[in-house]
Amino acid sequence: MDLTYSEADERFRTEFRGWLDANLPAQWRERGFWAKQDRDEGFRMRREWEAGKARAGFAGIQWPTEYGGRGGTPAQRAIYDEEMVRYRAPLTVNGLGLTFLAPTLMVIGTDEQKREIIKPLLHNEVIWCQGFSEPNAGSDLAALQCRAESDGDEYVINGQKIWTSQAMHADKMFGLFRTSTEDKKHRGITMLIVDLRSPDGSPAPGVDIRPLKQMTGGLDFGEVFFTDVRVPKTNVIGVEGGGWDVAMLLLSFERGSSAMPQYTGFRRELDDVVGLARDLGRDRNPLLRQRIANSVVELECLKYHSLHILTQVEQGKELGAASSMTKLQWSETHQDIGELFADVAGLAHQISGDGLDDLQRSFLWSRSETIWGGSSQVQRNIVAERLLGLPR
Amino acid sequence: MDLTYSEADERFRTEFRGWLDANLPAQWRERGFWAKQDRDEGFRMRREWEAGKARAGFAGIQWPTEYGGRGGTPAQRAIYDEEMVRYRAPLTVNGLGLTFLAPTLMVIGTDEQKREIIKPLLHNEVIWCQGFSEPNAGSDLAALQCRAESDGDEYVINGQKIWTSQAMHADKMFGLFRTSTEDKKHRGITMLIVDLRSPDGSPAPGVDIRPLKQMTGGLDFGEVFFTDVRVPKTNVIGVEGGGWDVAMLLLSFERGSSAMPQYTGFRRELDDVVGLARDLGRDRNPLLRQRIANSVVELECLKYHSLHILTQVEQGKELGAASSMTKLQWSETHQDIGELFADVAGLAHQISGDGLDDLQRSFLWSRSETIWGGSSQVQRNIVAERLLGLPR
Amino acid sequence: MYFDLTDEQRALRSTVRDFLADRFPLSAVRALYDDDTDGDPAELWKSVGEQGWLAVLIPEQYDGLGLGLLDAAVLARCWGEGCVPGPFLPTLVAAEALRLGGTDAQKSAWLPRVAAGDAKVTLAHGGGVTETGGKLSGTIRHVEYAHVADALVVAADGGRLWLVDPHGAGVTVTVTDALDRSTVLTTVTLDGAAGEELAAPVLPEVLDRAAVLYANDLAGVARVALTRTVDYDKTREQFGRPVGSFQAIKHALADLHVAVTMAEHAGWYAAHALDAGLPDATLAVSVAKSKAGDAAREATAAMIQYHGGIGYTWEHDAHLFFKRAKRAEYQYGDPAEHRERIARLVVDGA
Amino acid sequence: MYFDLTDEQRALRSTVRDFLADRFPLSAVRALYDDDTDGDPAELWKSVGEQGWLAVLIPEQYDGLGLGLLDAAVLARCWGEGCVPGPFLPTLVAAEALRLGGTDAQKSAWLPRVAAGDAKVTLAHGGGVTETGGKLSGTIRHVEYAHVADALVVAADGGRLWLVDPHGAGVTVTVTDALDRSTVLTTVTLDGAAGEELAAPVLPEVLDRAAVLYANDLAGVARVALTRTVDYDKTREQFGRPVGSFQAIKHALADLHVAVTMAEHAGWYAAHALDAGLPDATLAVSVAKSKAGDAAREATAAMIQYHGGIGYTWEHDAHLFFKRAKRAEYQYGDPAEHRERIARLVVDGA
Repeated sequence: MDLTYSEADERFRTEFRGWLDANLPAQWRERGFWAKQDRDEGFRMRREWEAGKARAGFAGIQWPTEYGGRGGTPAQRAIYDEEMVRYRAPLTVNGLGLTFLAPTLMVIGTDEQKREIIKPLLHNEVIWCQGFSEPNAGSDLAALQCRAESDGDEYVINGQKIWTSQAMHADKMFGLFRTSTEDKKHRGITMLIVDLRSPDGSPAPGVDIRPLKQMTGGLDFGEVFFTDVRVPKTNVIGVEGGGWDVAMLLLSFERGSSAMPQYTGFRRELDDVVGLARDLGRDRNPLLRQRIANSVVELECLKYHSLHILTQVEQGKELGAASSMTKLQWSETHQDIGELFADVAGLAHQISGDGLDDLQRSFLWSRSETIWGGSSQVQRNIVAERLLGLPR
Repeated sequence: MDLTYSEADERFRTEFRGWLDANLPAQWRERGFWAKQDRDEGFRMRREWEAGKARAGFAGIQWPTEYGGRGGTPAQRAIYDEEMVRYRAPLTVNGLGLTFLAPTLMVIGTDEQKREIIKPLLHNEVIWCQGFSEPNAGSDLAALQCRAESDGDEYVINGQKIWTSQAMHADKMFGLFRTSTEDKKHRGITMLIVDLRSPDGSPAPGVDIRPLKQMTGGLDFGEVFFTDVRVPKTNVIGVEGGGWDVAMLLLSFERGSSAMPQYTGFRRELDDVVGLARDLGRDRNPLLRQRIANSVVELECLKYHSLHILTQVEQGKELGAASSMTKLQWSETHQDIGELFADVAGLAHQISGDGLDDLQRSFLWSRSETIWGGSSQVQRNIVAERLLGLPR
Repeated sequence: MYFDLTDEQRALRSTVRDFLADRFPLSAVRALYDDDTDGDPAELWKSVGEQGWLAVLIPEQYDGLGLGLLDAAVLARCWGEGCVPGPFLPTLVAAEALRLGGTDAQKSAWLPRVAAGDAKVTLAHGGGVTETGGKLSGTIRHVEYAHVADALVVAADGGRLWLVDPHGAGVTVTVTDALDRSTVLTTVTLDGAAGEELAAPVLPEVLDRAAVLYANDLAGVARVALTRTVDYDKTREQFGRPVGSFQAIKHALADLHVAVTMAEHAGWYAAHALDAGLPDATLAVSVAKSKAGDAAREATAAMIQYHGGIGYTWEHDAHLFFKRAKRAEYQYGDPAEHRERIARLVVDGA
Repeated sequence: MYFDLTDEQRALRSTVRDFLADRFPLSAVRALYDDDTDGDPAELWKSVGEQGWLAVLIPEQYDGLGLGLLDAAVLARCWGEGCVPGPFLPTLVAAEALRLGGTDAQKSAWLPRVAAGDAKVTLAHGGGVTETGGKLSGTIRHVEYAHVADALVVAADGGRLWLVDPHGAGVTVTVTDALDRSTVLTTVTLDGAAGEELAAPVLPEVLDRAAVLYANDLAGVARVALTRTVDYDKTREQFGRPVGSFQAIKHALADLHVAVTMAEHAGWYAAHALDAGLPDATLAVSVAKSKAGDAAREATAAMIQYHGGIGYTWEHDAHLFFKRAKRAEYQYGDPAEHRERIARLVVDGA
């Protein structure tokens, strides 16, 4: 065991903190700041700030320098994640591109795709969304139906995608489309790049993007409808009919990521709940104390687990399906913290505009976290079958 | 709503109490009395006492008088159950016969079977055990393998039964045996009566009965091995190959029984846990108070549920699979009370001979209650499929 | 021995269910979420008054039906089943305070009007309200529908109850923005407001009766949340099979069915226990409220989870149930508070 | 950054596992349940001494190995995995009291003997022991293996520690009958027994280190209970399918795998945190003990449930794991006590 970072890694931390101190506006760090911004304007501010961070060399921490990355270590990536949360720096606006698309292209993209996509993505010149889920294909991707029919050098896309994060702000989509209905279900799928916008920023012809309001009242997801949208065949990622394998490769990049950002964020959220309990004079309540402590236990375990995962990554070990454990641990724990907040606040948890809005939104939002990105039920299947070897 | 009993029912209660006051030895009602008795001697005492009770007319409360029963109402049966527990009267030694065999014979038994079996059973002249489970057929009765091969007027039985309650004291068994390996799994099964004892009380030829020690250290179950045991064909209950249907009929008699005895018994057990908390000065502990209260909630709900079931029975309504709910409610609640006892006692819950032995035994025993009689998993399947109509 | 609704109660339930489904279906509730009205659908209130359901607990001498709490519980459960908005339960509760504790004059003035649907009343309790010479001061939060009420019944320190005119001097009512928009929660601020005292300090009895009504509301919420989820999962397919055929989901729904059934039994029992004055009535109230709160919270959370992504959208009904369950869980004692009261009864013998 | 066992620690673990499986398999543990011996298998103790494992935490100057708590935790976990009996952990714990708080003379007298496997020591704490002029009186319950100990370390009121000769005047040791027979719990009664005081009141440090060792024992119990259940359910068939293919059971086992994995991480982290003097060491101790207690209780209960009837028999191993888990859950702080300590750290900032 050695939980210290190397000198080089700690130097990186110092350097990054220096940049954040100089470049992160103080009011951005205040609780509730982003909730008060206009949605589009907030997006623009974050997009620009993040591009500046990339220009300063604090993006793509682990990516090779040839792609505009920093060429850093897994530990530096973890430090970066930690500091971003610690500083309450804004979340990335291009997460799906950063986490999934770029690493996938580094492995199987054409030279042209690598050149034209990765760096502009890192600098937020192009915002990406992911088009996987459909109304009748949530956890079951093999069931997807949105068609891309071959027509000469192009595909013609018709159908619908749903639960598309950032749909309202994305310029392009990478998504799975059915290019054959004759092959076995998961063989007739192709990963394609689709332009969602005309040069003036309005939706491209045949593309209809609608926000999907959540129970929080927020609009973090959208639906995207395609009517005869034409896409050149050079937009295939991998090969036609190989979309399932590309998707598996793509999703595998989630595995290496530790849950340190979730740990740091949720611990801070828990601190806010503790503060609320103190404000309400309920911090001596033995039942609430047990519940608070239990959330601490689960979060600290998440931290230890993340350090272990980070070690595995640094040692170059195959993580297998461990990310399903990570997801279960953070999403279920976060949901418990939401319930704890409600129990601490009592009926006041219902009231907006009372300074509880961040915790209230988190409480509601945490209900979605056990559904998207592989529901808890799907994660448990994976843990049972792939980690424990139980029969299907 | 009317939760009062009729005058006739209340008269019955008075009468029964009078009999118990006069006939139940005071020391039998003391905590731990039965644990101190020699197992066989204790069985003999209970057997005789129960026979006396039957002779006095306090047995087969709801059975028609032609079978030696009292011809009473469902409410009187509930009152009987309640008073038995309230008086800490000893449990019946012939429960499987009383609950399952006799009601089944009343419906489908031959005249001879009705005459020769029911009344002697009620008077404990013959003690019955049930031979259903086998090592590879616990929840899955259709998989049973213990064979009964036809040979003229007889069957020849070979094989094994397990988890046989009262195996060490039973005179006869009613059980399921495979009379055909050619039919569909659950079609080749026949319900048979098997003599387990020779006239001198030793096991009948070819019958080997072994106790099965449980994690409590007790011997409530046994294994029964058959080697070429011959049984006349008149011992068939129902028809050859009809065992599955007979078993379903037989098990249906559990449905009508309310869980008032469990309610009364577990509430008293919970009172003992509360007393223990008081003795240990832990009754002000807010966490334990919540847990105690939660067990009260679940038990009171069990009471209300039992009153509802009783009403349904009195109205002659079909209960369907409601008994699965009842079983889940009482067995899971009892297990919680066991864990609560351990948390109240702390490390002392481990120590026998400290006056905790009854609670300790209950704590361990409750672990088996979610397995036998249809495991909680099987009960949930039944609730989901038969009560909620979810697809298989 | 008869533990069930009577034929009359069952018929009432059918009538109410049909009426509400017709007059105020969930689409109307959802519309309230997008509205900027006062959150009190006036037509619904009028029709409910016409049906005579506000009269359920009012004695016949005050033009009421003089029925029992169990009958009111039947109504409350229908309200929960439909996530029905409006000051119906609040008015029943506050009118109970008047019925049990009011002076003859107060009863004569208010109960016939409540019975006819002509007056809305609501209970303001749980704040630190002090009284000096008949003038009340203090702030009470989370008071339902005070902004449309014709009278407030205010609980002051010491347990005394006061009738207060919400439009009178020294009374300010502020509407707050609650997650659950099938109610309106307000803050009532009293600054030397005139109060007319009730004849008896009946707050504990009123709170018990309120707890039973809200427990039944919650049992209704829980049951419909579960039924809707079961129905959806019977047909929705994933991996080529109905979602409801997956055993993990079946077992979760089975456990919920047991819990919700127990909450339903407990809701009826508690109402009857108060009606019949059974010795375990107080215990039964706390059993019912804690069990219903737990069951509704779990059933509505499961409604979201087992609908998958759609269950999390604004357009789907799931959040209406979830938010109402979460709100009513804390009204008139949350599960932990009621369990502590059970402990006082069972452990302390208090 | 390296969060894992070192190669040496992994090699140690393999050696210990192989050794224990060979010398004291579960069949030997089960035999103890049917025995009337003193519950302390002498040959096992001798071999463990010969292996040098009792020397793990003893400084080199006292003929020990001078290794860290993490190394001892590796051993403790192997003990738990095999439900291994004997005063191994108790001796490690009491020797820590001597190492941390003993006088030079006490250390010289006892630590080399412990390291060599020549002395058994045990900690008696949690009773109401008073001291007058070096004489101790009081009763301490649930002391492990005092009946075979060569020395007792007794915690008296006020947190002072005393070395007591269990065979001396005024000392009575009574063996009690515990459900878990992979330990022996005794009652120690002191009636003016002579005590030799340690140099420093190190009880809090000793209790923390004990909590970490028992947390790792529990993590071992939990892991093997789970693995055995998974393996059994892979092959045992019901309704024509392996039991482990039923989704409800799969999901329950998956949740347990997450919980047990977290308990394992927490067990290592806490040991390392004490070794390295990390600022969150105290928090980590309580995280580890509460998480391991919960995980072991749940995993061993699941071991019974998901073995079906056989898991409930005396002949099956499940009850060995269940009873050990339940015993160690309450030693050195139960989960609720550790959670309250976490609350003191996190909520009160104490």
